[in-house]
Amino acid sequence: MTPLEFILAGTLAAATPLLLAALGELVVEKSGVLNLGVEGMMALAAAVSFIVAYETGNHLLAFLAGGVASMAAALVFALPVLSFRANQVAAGLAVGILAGGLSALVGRSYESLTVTALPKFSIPLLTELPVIGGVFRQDIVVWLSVALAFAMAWTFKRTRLGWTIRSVGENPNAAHAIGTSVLGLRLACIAFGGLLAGFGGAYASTVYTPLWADGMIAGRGWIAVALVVFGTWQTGRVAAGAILFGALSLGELVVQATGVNIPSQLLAALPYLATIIVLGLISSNRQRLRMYSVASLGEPFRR
Amino acid sequence: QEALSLALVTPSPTADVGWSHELVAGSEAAAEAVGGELQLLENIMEGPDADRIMQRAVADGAGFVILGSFGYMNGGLQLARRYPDVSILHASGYQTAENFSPFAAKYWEGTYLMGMAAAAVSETGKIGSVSAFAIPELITSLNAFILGAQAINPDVELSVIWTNSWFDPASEREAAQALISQGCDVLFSNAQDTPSVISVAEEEGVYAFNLNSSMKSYAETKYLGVVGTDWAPFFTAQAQAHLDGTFEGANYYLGIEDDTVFVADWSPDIPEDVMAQIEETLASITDGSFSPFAGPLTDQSGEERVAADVVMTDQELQSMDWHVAGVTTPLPE
Amino acid sequence: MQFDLVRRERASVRMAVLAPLLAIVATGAVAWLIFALLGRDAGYALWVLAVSPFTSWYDFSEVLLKTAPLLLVAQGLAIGFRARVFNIGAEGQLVLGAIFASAVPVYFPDATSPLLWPAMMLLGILGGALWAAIAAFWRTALNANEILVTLMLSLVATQLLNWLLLGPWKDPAGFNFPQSVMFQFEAMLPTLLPGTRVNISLIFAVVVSLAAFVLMQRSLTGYRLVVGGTAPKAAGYAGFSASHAVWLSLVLSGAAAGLAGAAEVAGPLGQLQRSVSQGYGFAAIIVAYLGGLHPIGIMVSSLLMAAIYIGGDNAMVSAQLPQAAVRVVQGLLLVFYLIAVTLVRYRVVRHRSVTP
Amino acid sequence: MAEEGTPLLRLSGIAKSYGPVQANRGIDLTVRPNSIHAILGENGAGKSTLMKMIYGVEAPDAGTIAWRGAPVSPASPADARKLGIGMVFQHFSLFETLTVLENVALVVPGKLSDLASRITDLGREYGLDVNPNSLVHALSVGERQRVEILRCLMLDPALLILDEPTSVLPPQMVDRLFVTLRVLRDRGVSILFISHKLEEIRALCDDATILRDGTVTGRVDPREASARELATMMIGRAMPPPLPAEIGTPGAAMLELAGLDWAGPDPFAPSLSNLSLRVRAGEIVGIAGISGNGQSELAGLISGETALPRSRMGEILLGDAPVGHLGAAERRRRGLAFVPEERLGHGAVPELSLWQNAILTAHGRGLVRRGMVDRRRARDFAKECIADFDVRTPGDHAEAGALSGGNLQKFVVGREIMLEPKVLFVQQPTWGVDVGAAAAIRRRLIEMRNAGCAILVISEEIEELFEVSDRLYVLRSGKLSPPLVTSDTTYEEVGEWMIGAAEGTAHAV
Ligand SMILES: Nc1ncnc2c1ncn2[C@@H]1O[C@H](COP(=O)(O)OP(=O)(O)OP(=O)(O)O)[C@@H](O)[C@H]1O
Ligand SMILES: Nc1ncnc2c1ncn2[C@@H]1O[C@H](COP(=O)(O)OP(=O)(O)OP(=O)(O)O)[C@@H](O)[C@H]1O
Ligand SMILES: [Mg+2]
Ligand SMILES: [Mg+2]
Repeated sequence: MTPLEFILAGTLAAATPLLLAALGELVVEKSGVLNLGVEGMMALAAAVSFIVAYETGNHLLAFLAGGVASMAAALVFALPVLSFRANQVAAGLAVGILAGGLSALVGRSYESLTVTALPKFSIPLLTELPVIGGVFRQDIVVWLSVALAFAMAWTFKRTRLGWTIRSVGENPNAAHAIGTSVLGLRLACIAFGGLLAGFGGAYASTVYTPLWADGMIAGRGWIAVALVVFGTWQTGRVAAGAILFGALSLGELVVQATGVNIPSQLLAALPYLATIIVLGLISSNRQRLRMYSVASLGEPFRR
Repeated sequence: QEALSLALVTPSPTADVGWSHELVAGSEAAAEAVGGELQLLENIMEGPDADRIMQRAVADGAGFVILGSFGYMNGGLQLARRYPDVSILHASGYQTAENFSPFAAKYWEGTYLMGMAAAAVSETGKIGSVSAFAIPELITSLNAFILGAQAINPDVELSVIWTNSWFDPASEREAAQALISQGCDVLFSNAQDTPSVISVAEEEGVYAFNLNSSMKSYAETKYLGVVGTDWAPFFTAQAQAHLDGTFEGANYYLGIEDDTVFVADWSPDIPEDVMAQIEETLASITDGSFSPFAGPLTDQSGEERVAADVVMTDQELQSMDWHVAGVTTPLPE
Repeated sequence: MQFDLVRRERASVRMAVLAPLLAIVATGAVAWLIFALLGRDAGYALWVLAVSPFTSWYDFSEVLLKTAPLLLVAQGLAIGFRARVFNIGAEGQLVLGAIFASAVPVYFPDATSPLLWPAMMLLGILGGALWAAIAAFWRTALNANEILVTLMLSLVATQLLNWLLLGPWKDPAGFNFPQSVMFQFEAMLPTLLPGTRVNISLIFAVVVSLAAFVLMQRSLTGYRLVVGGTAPKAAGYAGFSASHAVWLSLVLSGAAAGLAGAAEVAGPLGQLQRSVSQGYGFAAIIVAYLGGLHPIGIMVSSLLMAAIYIGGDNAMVSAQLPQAAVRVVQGLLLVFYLIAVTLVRYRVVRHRSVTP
Repeated sequence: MAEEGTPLLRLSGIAKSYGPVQANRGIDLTVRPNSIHAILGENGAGKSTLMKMIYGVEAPDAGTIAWRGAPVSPASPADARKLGIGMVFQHFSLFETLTVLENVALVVPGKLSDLASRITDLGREYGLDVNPNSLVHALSVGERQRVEILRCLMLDPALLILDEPTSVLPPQMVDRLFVTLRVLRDRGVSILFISHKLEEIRALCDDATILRDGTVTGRVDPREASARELATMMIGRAMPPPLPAEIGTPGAAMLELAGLDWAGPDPFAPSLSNLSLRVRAGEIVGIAGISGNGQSELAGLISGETALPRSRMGEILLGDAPVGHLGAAERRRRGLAFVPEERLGHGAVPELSLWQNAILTAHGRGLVRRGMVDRRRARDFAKECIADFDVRTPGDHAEAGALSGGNLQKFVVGREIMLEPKVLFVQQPTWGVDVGAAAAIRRRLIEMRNAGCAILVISEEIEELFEVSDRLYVLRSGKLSPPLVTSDTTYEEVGEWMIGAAEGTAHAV
């Protein structure tokens, strides 16, 4: 395996926690809500799903448990935000801190234990391809996540459900007037976003590493939030961004190992610097931003 | 006399394996040996809060305190000054006071032996290490590792990836895979408290070893061995000294000869002749007749740092900040 | 749960005072439950957490020590939050303040001038302000969301700190450990309360609070910020520049956080090290909201939050409560407060059923 | 179809309050099959609230709704639609980033390909043609209204509610809409038609129910009642006579647009091209046109909330000085005052008290000293404004958001007049304000003009512009018509400029 093959083969898996959480946040933001609690929600899910995987050995159960735990945290976010019109930034941070703290509490006696990861599936023929063959040897969750990205892109473009979510994000008052339950839909989106963030956390702790350690999400939740803006609220771009970040985090290590004399801290800071720069580039094109951004993002809805 | 109350402060959560785990095991053994009680304060971030927590523990009655991280040094020294009756052991530090003793393990004695084994089982001649922070303790263990490997195969090369974190399993895992992708077929998990590197090695079919606790259960077939630590004898002796009133501040640099460092769980794949050589070297390290850090030693740039017939002192080792030749990755500046 | 929120004619002062109290009571109840589930003596744990910090002079002095950075950072953040500029990267600005301040003793370890610590404080302010100014520039010139930029800059700041500590700034006599030299006496803040660790950064914090009060409650500048935050279009109509508000609130909050960072290294730390911030950047967000984004309220809430930290540490030692419990309590407190504070402007009425 | 005699819809005793505001109380209403029924009332009378309850958007506090004789309580618009009720809101509920087809599909079930062809067919049938694949943000207001109506018709409603449909249309398009509505009625659809324009109702409707202050004040056949009678029921007294127009001699040009061009960053907003106009001291100039044709962009540019690049500062002049590059504060310092369209959130901060809102634009008039707010002076200023302009409020401590629309409008207008501007620029001076207050505000404007102030008014209400202004321009698709002298022009001529007919490009509004 060459370093290039390594990056190609590893990128999708490295991107999967980011991709899942970012897709979840995308749905939430498309409905007009900004949830900054993703980091904590992922951590909580990582801990809970790890415990379930460790105790039962059942990955499906683990993912469900992680998803539900994170969804529960998302609902704690939804209460002040939807019912009490609270500031979404503050509520998201609060729930993030709360869920992060809970993850450390519940995961305390499972520190650094491991579970077996999911098996990888090879796509016959494609896996045999030179250089890029490794891309086609992934576990089921990776494939499902990629499929989910396509499904979501399709949903937003082609289905009534997608249009409804977009309409609520663009103009909740009008959506209310034509009979969409704005709060109900936002609640569903927040819950779904929580579920996906939870799957992302579960993937990190039960498949990718696969072990639980306090703080193991290590900023990936924040990257997921940034990715949504990075991708200007378009599913394809968000997914591409997640994959780019996956590649970047692996590339950093490869560069280090080849002995190039760049401070490793600079390499470690690279994804963040890249985000800052790309955010600037994207946002300065206001026309484009207006076309795809969510007009009511962050505004409480009062019916 | 009242039972001794011991307190252990650790920087990370106590896991099943790893640095904190061994400190806990050692402290528990010491507490039991002297009939005392152990209070465990885990996952304490270094800084002013740690200072207050130790203070609180002492105020609550702890008489013997073990500080499990370098970063507790300044707070620990102040504590020692304020409470002269309390005895304090401090991991990895360099400051000493009457009732304050730094201690550290000579991991390098063991990693040298592992290097020999690694060179013997490596087919590519490339070995790799995922390392936490570029501090002397880890630099010496890396240097000894490559020196040991060169003793078997002079052409061996060592690549290092620094994660700059004691704890980021995902990065550790990715780093291990990155090293494997570059052809490394033996991995050294240098001071990770998690078994991520070891697990990757097993999955990918390369050899691996680590420090502190045995992680053989994570790599049944590809485990090269462990450079373990056993703090029980040292802690017990010091706790007893405290009870006897003979505790004295000193710098303890403990190795195989002190029963603190040990090597175990050798892989059966190591060729017999090399294994014999390893045993021999182990014996000469234990009796002090051999040191890996005996000159001549050149650094990465080829400059001679230690002349022939000169042996680096403990103090030099405890502040070593350069890589010997054979390490391909530059040391972070 | 069917209810309607009906806007009050005016904000209720009574509820504004009551809301934090309600939040505290609710947090206490849920925390009690969680501690009990963890198998701890929940009542005792709660007592240690909430009351013990006020039961001894030593504990209380530690509360005051912790109050200073929280208060400094929170006052700065609250200014921005009222102008709806969400700086959530105070953590990074604090680190930069610490780095800038540390440059003095790192490069002049033997200097003995009495101007040493004042110079460090000024540099700290500069460092924090500069780091925040990057986000201000990104927002005003490139329209980039300051929430994400400040946050990403925080993560970058951590790496910058790591690099300095492992590289150029590490203590030459420090055995390659990631920390700077210990600062000389003149580089340390004078102690405020003899026999404790409380230093004059508490005075900085109080002075900054008073300044924030005058700025936000009395001056035209503060008025502009508030208008910009509550009704951005009205601010544009009045001719209050939005980018001016962004610059001002980010630079002020960055400066305050930078000062806090400088005071940490020149105070309880005595050197630059990796743990220079203990999560003050995030905790201060909670402090700012709990204080109702009002300078006086923040003085109270920072004391409360500091007490929770001290109480949490005590509870870990005395009641075997894991440290993560503090984060849980902080999160709960803010969630409940955000719910309770709605009642300041709204009344809850039962949903009226439709007569058939 | 309901049997003859059973009303299609009957409301009895409907009441609805929003906190202290009783929007509807004890309202009875009967809609016959095959009829166009007018709901007539001043702004704030409770018309929209009542319609929202029929359509299930709001729930009544008391009262019953009977549909074809059976009691119903629609809990959501979906329920109402199932019954056969459709509604077009005063503020459209269309989504700009979606296509016409997608907007329709949000409400109408069925396969998309079928929907597309039905949109085209129905459009042709009722004269409501629109391309189903256009993005809504590219449509004109008239086209959007067609989409709204089509969307309702596709559900085969028995009752169609139209909330002030004509307020967004120029006179010619109103006629076209009426043709469509009559066709609909003849095919069996009843229509609830909301308006406060008397003539329209007399021309179109079969029945009329008049609301005032949340209660029914009359039920008449509008074809038989006189406009005077209707007005009396609607506002509780006869219509006040229009002010006598006295023509003065205007002075020097105070505000001038010289070939102003503008394309903003918002791709959904119209751009302005080559606007030129001049307002002289002692005259009122009006800008007519349907909103959405560049009014808000123009208002931003004139007030200084949007500034031009320095290189083009000469496109806007205050007196002789180019000011295009200056911000709102600097222009105000040079004698410009501005009353925006939206009072809450734009002209005033809802969460702040009236005295604090006085500071918003009057801070330069001694309310602030050495950077600190002088509370006493600010309160004195606010009190004077409240007294002078008859603002009905508990006092200067009341929050702006707690004032009624008309009273807040009086406060905002008063505050700007108290700045003693050389140029006063007012957008929608009497929007949502009751007749008495509206007359008072118009009288103030004329007084200001007579005192030598240059006044520019943007309004959607042609009647208002004819009443106050000396000269008129019409803004359409970001372009200005030539100036029309009010006394020499007619509603029809202005209407033609509004739809572009006067330029020979008759289509597209
Ligand atoms: N959501 C709401 N909350 C509080 N008050 C409201 C709400 N909606 C309407 N009102 C108030 O109820 C009253 C009736 O409003 P409504 O919109 O029904 O009037 P309208 O007759 O449609 O007026 P217009 O001609 O301006 O459209 C007004 O005083 C209005 O301010
Ligand atoms: N959208 C709204 N939300 C909350 N309260 C509202 C809303 N609209 C109006 N109100 C309240 O309703 C009351 C009456 O407002 P409205 O503008 O309808 O008055 P009005 O009867 O039309 O008076 P005026 O003749 O002065 O316009 C005010 O107290 C206002 O606070
Ligand atoms: Mg009104
Ligand atoms: Mg209405």
